[in-house]
Amino acid sequence: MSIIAFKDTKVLVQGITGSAARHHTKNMLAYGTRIVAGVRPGAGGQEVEGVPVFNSVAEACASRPIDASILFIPAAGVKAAALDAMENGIKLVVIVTEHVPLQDAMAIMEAKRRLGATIIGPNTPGMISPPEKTMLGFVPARYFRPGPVGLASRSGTLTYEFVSRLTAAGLGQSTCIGVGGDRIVGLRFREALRKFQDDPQTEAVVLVGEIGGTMEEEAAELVAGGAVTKPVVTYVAGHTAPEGTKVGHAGAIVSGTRGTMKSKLAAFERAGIGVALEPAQVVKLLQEALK
Amino acid sequence: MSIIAFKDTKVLVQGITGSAARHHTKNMLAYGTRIVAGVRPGAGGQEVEGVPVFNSVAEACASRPIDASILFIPAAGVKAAALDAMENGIKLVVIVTEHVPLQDAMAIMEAKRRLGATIIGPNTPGMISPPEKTMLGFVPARYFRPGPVGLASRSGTLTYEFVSRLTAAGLGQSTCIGVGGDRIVGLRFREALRKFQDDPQTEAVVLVGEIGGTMEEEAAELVAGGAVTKPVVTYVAGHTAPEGTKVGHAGAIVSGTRGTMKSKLAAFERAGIGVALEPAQVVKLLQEALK
Amino acid sequence: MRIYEHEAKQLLRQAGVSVPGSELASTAAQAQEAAQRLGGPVVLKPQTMIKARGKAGLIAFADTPQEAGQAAGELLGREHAGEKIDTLLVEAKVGFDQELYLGITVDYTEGCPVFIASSEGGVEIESVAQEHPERVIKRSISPGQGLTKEQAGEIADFLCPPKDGAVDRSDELRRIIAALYGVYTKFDCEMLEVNPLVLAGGSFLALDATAAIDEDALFRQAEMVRPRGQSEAEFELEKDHRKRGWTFLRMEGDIGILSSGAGITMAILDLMRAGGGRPANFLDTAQMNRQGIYDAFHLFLDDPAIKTVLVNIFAGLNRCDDLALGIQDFMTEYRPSFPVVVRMVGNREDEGREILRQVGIEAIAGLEDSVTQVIKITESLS
Amino acid sequence: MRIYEHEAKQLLRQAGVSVPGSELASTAAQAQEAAQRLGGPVVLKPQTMIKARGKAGLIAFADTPQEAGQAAGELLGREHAGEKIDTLLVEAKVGFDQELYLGITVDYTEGCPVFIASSEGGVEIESVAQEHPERVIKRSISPGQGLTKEQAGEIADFLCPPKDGAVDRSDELRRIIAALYGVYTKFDCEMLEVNPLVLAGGSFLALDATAAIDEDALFRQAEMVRPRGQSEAEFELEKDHRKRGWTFLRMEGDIGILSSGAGITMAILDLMRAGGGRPANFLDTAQMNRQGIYDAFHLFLDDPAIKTVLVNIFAGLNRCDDLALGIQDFMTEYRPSFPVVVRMVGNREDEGREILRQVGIEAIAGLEDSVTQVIKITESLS
Repeated sequence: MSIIAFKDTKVLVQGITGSAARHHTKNMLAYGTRIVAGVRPGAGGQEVEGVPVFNSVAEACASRPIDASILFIPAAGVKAAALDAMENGIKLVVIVTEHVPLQDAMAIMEAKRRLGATIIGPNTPGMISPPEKTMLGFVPARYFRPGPVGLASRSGTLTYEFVSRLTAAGLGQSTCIGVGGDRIVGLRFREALRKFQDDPQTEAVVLVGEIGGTMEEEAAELVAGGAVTKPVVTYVAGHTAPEGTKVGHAGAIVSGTRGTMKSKLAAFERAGIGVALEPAQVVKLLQEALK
Repeated sequence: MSIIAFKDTKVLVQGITGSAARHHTKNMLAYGTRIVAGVRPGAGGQEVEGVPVFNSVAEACASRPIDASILFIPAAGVKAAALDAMENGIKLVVIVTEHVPLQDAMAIMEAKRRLGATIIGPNTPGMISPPEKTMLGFVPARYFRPGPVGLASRSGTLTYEFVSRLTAAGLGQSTCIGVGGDRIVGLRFREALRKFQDDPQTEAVVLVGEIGGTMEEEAAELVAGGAVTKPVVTYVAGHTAPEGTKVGHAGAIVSGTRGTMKSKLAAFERAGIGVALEPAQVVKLLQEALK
Repeated sequence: MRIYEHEAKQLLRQAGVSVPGSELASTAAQAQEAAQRLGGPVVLKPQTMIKARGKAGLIAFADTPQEAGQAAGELLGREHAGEKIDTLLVEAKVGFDQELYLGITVDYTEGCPVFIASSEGGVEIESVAQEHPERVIKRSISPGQGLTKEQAGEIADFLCPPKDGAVDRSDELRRIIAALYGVYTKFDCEMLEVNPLVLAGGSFLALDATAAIDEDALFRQAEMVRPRGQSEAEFELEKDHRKRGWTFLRMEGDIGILSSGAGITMAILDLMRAGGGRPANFLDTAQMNRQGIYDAFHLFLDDPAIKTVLVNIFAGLNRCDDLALGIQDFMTEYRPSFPVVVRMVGNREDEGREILRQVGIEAIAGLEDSVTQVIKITESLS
Repeated sequence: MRIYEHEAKQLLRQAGVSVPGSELASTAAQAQEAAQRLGGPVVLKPQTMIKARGKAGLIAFADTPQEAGQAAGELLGREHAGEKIDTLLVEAKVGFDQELYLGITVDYTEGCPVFIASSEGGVEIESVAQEHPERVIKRSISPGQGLTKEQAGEIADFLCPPKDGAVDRSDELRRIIAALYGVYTKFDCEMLEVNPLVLAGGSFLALDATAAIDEDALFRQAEMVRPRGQSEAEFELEKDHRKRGWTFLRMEGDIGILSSGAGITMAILDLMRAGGGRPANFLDTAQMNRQGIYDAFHLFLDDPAIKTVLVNIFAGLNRCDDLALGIQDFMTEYRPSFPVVVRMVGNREDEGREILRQVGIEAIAGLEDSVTQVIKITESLS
């Protein structure tokens, strides 16, 4: 099994008529994702890659069951689109868009809590569940294989780098999630960890972190508290970055006491989590953990 | 009679549900304007001051005959709204909005030429035809009376100032038009003059100009060419403004040889047009002309 | 995008939070004049993104205008941490009894705003939070609901606990707390901090303020960005005017003009120049009302060159009595040293005249008459 | 809103119109270094809104870097017409055979753009139009249709009439004319002027450029406005990068890094530092393609501290052969002095390797290997 998205997850594409949306809709369909509808105000009645287009989320939801939505919407419109999806009962929303305003992100997160939805992103390449042949996003699917490793990553490019190494080493994946590069994201490492813990197929988890933010510390605290018993391997990019410089994603400002590499490594150590200092060690640590 | 808008001109209000639009719709109806429909996407089926609201200009036009439209639309949406009106066959469009981008204004003017429409504005309080009890805009109607004077003005506030003086002196108006304070406007002095020349009720014309631009010069050339035989009286605000300073409406940048006060006054002189140097002279010059 | 102290303070002032009187200066002479106008001792603060200006020795105090000029000369042009100091905020020095901290930031984990307040102001909040956590209060805010009245009340009571015999300042604090949150959301702030908020002469003043605007939201905060070729001081003024819908141009003369509409204002300038008067400005305001006319009067308040002010009201769509009340508000509050001549006609003219009489102004009906009158008075003052 | 010469030139350059090599400088030392890098005589031009800088004596020429530093020292800090000179454009001095004028403005009467061109460049177009109207061509443009091919052709032929025996430059001129109109519409210009466009060494260069952006359109031209607290030079750089979707941060080291994605780039920095190398930059680009990788290489071209460049390509969604062509384009055109190490895996890897071999690069498959390799080469160069 996988987490979050499955073989029978019925997916809506918001903003489906844009050129990137069309392209990725085609790729997702080819991978096996069950895209059942698209939305674009004014384009109701059209088809994109054989998927029927509706004028509104409400219309699409009235016509057929929908479990998840992926947004291909410019930053200024993301808040309205995400709220629209959640208020129409959609419980999983993937937001790939970058540069969503902070206050819009906060409004989305409040709606998520209120309506019990899961948000992936903003600013993510999305997620993929290889055993379920389901992808919501645009990761290079050819590198992914079904298997026992769950992965959550703050970086898209590092995900591909690691997954290609895992696959080459014979370690397939249960689900891989880009949690998003923004300062405020929906699904965080701690939620991903809880879900991987509950998923029978996942035998070990890889977390790919970055300097800045506190997602790594929160994950470590969860493991230290005993809520996660499966082996966890981490890699954190930016461990040689000079303090006080702003590198990487928007939020990666190294300052204060939490969010620094020191704080993250200390938290992992307290939780007994294996830390790969170089990419190559991730595979080794996993192989040991899965022995 | 009047020019441009008449007793039976059927008027559409675009953006009718905004608070300013509601207020002015009420005033226009009270004055006698035949407002037959309003447009606001998503508000179709509602009513504003008893006027039915439609989702689109096309819907409104399909339901009843419409001759003119007045836009209460924010600057960023003016181009689309004006084009929408003209492409649905509406031949008179009043644009009150300020700060319409230049390239949008140019696109509107091209459409106007292509579709044979008349545009009043942008950045105008609109127009009023007292003999026809029709107002498209928001001039203070209580100062206007039916009569023989046609007036076209680049300034709203000066229009009120002059009209109150005309009315006090027993000189009513056939039609008064705010041509708009922007650098690019639709109906210019020369077109207004041609229409006043053809209107049997209009016996004399007042043009209220400003430094900058070349509208005054164009009008003078039309008169000098013999196309206008009715008496024309002008007032031009800003005749003591220092050269090179930017005052007044956006376009009033005094530079070069045309557009200066000198150029305007010389053009009026060549055309034999009476120029009031002080507001009080306008009434006197008119009274003489109408003797 | 961090904004400058003076910008942050302007946002606060517009939201009804008091700040000390101040002016921007980019030369020593301007600083000296500003100090002169402000009267009394001043503080000179570089408007830069440099943090902890005080520690870096970049804040100067001056007791006299001469000292202010001198101190400004020493600060201007200095470079610090890669930034050149080219603009100073010259601000009235304020003595105070108490310093508080108020700030709003983001809880990135939960994805919601957090209000942080402390009875210890004027120092770094992080160190207070570590050493004396009991002196800090934090409240998470629901973006949908906004800061609730209860939360504002809790924070206010924490900062100034109701005491027997002491003045209850809780209402004013609640208002300030709510105003801060209003600014935070309206301007897409990532962070907004007043440190310190001081109690001075019985009421609260924001002595320093910092704000950062979310760069991803700049597309809807266009007024926060400065056109090229404009100094910070010019930008600042223009931004304020633009927000109010004003076009204001200061000229050489001594007669201030307060009128609505570009055309009529130009006509007034023409009449005035023709009559030998020297107009001090061009002003084109949008539609006027009581608050607008009251606000516009402030353009002349700090301008020593203004000898008289001419107000022109043609109430076609608005009402004379409403505008007269705005004039009354201003005259009563400020008792300006310049005589004010008012031309007023239009809706509810008689009621307006009656209101103006209460502040000793007899309105004139004729435009030309009013111009003649203001020129005469101005000449008599020379 | 007028923009600076260097900004106008940047818009032109991005649209494919050549401009002389140049750098911004805000200190004499920077100007000297810039002149050093540019090589040969330079022109120093204040980036201000001052018109007719030449007549005002505000443009300086320098034959050597030392002279450039000295001239910059004299210009910087000067005040003229109320503006302080704080930034100079240091530009390679260009000898030329012919000066043309190209401009687009608005016909306010008709409400349409007008293209104006003249065979007399380098002087005021108004005086040419008055004194020699036969040397000026004007074409009204339909906003809907845009500048037509026929119009561009007419203008080009007017400027450089086809002559027997002479080189036909008409195609290049047409392209430039069309590019100008593209910039004019894309950036909501009120006015765009290249005066002069010169013929130098057989091709056309924009020697000076002026543009004004419609302030009413700034809501959709957000990238034209500069955040507070940023110098013009920083803004300029960041704007370019933001437009391309790049986050670029120059650091102290000597190994340039060209990679896509923040996470993998940080990982490369980590690996490099751990191995004793000194990364010169952080770069996060959006999705890469042939043009993008070619453009990104320019980041290292004028940087004397760069000893080597490491390229990392993981072609998951894109293709190795496409990216390899971009590298080939760059290597062939510029023959850079720095060795380039390429790590490349992914789609069409073999085809990509073959292309790189043609420019003498043997791609490496392992990320760690590539980092080790580039460090070794860098050390061997010290």
